Amino acid sequence: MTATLIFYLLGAVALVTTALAIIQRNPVYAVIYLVKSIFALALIFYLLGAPLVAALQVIVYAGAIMVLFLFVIMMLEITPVSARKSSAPGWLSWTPVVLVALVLAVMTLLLIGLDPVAEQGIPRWHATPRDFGYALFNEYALAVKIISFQLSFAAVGAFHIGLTERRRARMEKDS
Amino acid sequence: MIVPMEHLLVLATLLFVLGFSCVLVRRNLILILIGVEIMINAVGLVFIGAAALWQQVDGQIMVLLLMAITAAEVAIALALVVHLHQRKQSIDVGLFDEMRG
Amino acid sequence: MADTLFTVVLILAKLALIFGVVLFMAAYLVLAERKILGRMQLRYGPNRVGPFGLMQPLADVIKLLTKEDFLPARADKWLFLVAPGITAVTALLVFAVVPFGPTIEVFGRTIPAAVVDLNVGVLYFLGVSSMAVYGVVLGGWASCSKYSLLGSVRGLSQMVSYELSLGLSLVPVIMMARSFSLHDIVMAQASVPFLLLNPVACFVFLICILAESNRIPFDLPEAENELVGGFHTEYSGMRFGLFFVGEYINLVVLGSLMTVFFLGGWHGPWLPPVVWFLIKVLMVCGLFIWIRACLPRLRYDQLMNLGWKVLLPVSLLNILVTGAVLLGLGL
Amino acid sequence: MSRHVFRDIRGTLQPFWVTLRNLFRKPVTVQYPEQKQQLPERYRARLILTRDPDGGERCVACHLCSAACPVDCISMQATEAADGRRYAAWFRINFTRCIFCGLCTEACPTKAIQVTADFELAGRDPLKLVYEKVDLLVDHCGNDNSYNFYHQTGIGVTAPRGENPQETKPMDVKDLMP
Repeated sequence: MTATLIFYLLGAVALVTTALAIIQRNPVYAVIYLVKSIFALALIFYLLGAPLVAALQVIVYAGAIMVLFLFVIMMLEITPVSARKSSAPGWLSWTPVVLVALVLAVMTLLLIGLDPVAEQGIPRWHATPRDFGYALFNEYALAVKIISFQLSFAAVGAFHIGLTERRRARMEKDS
Repeated sequence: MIVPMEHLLVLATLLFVLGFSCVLVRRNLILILIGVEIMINAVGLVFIGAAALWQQVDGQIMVLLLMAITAAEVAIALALVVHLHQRKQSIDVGLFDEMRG
Repeated sequence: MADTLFTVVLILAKLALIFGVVLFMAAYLVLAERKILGRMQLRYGPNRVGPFGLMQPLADVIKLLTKEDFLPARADKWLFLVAPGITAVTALLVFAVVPFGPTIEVFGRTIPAAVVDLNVGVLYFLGVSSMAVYGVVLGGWASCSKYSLLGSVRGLSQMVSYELSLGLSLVPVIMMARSFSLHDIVMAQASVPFLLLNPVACFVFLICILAESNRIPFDLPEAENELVGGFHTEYSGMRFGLFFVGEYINLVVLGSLMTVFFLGGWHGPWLPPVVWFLIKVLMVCGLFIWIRACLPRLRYDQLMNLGWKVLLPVSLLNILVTGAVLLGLGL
Repeated sequence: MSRHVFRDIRGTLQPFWVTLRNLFRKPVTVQYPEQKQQLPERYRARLILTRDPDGGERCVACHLCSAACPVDCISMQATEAADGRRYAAWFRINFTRCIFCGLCTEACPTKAIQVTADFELAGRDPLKLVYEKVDLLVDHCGNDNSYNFYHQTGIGVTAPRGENPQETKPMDVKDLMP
């Protein structure tokens, strides 16, 4: 009972903070609201029996990805003053959003209506880190390898894009 | 029993729509990327719910892999944002439409 | 019902106790640091307020509280006011999972000597300490000052880089203890502390927590002689005090985590467990102060090179070797 | 390369030993209000106006000290006695501005303004640090007991120009016709 109540509370928090995040003019505020939303989601994950993923959600999303966003915002020198000047979106651009939202709403309703499992409640269940680790490195070993390759490609790619013209020229001269 | 699966699906859908509208409506490159993050989060929520529903860890592992992919995506995307900012001194998507036919 | 009430009261009592002890320790660590640094530089340190300067923390608090709470004109007001709180609160939050003694018997019930004995305690610590960077970053950004911005950009990249090695240096510990719970990790060190079993991980962890707590030789975000105080340049009064106290709470917390992960927690002969825990924490804090007296600040590129080119490979290699050894021993 | 590694390791560990050794040494700090430091004899601090061996004021109000003063803390009003001897009607030093540089003593031709070793000039009221002639004038000769400016030079000319013996009258330039 308590868990159900907390779930709805957290769901409301996640929705409100996400909504606030997307209407902010100031990207720093958007990031902060999103961090709050991520926290709420992480707690929902914990309620749904995924403590490890909840912790990783905070460490990876809030601790690394959002910080990366902040880093770029600061590198681009968006100060509190200049952030207030950026433009607000026009009303016309909301039309595709409404259409897509309608499509998604219909899809979800159909899914809920047609799928017999959807009506049953999510049982109380807890995945230990040990189960998680066994499954990750036995059944999904290949996926882990592919993902790690992808991460290293991303690192190389980000390094290449991040090079300025001057440094690239210098590196070519050296080689 | 914590909560019906339907409610979780509705929550995830709402979050997804919010992220999607952010991507479509906002002109700021950084906010568009934030919209992508919101959508990925919503998908992760469904995965976790499914894992709990069927009491198997596969869904949670998918979320972990999703996080790794997101980290890679964000690294590349933000590097691109910095690169674009160096070229135009702005991160408004409206300025980067030279390939318009 | 009575059971729930009892649990709530117990948790509140433990919270109050820990809150009091940690704040007290943080306040007197400031004094201890000033005294020890002074003696190491052939000075006396503060000795005016009270006998041996023992009332100095009180005087500092009064001074900070009565100062003007200054808000820069172009600053982002809301974030500027919130940021110092984030630093202090995240540091305090970590202490929720730190076990400072073996399980205790109260009214016939066995309870862990920590606020909570979380089964993902290590991940909780990593998660909350990765939040600490927000205080530094938002404080610097909201001040709308060049020095603050530079300081917070530095702090951000430094803390993110060292977070990685910090997490990886804990993986061997988790492998050896076979648990994420801090209580289990301490129990696994009943005979030999992990410091002796895996000194490389301990060394990497020590360097990383030095960097995490923004102390010399890694105090680039503050760097008072190049950045005029870095991210807290524009802060005054109790808001600066919160940043300051947060740093020392962080010191206590990281010292106790060092104790838990590598120094065998409360295990020790003769003395009661809590006393052993306290002694070990104070020893780690003393080491931090000693390091501050000895080493100069690193240059920024040296800092990044150390983090990415030395600590990261070393900790990865250490995980590999530890795993191989554990596998070879058939554990 | 290997030499540098050893040097670096030594350089990292050595400070730990030095600071540990210092921890058990006696601090060199002088606990100021209780213990007073023995100041050097020629310490430059608070300024005084000295008298000549005969007990008269040395100051001749030449304004050289106030001209030399980099922070403009010295001011005075010159006047003449009946016998033509110049002296300061009032003499004022603002010690809230004085930086104890001692340039005024270098400039002084009569050795009137001199420095003392008294540096304790703190106070809550800044106006109390504006010293008048009464506060500045002492009844000793400072660090030169023999020098008396007017004995070297004599008091100035009392009679109008050209009226003294062995003197011709000054020429009237307007009057110089060919």
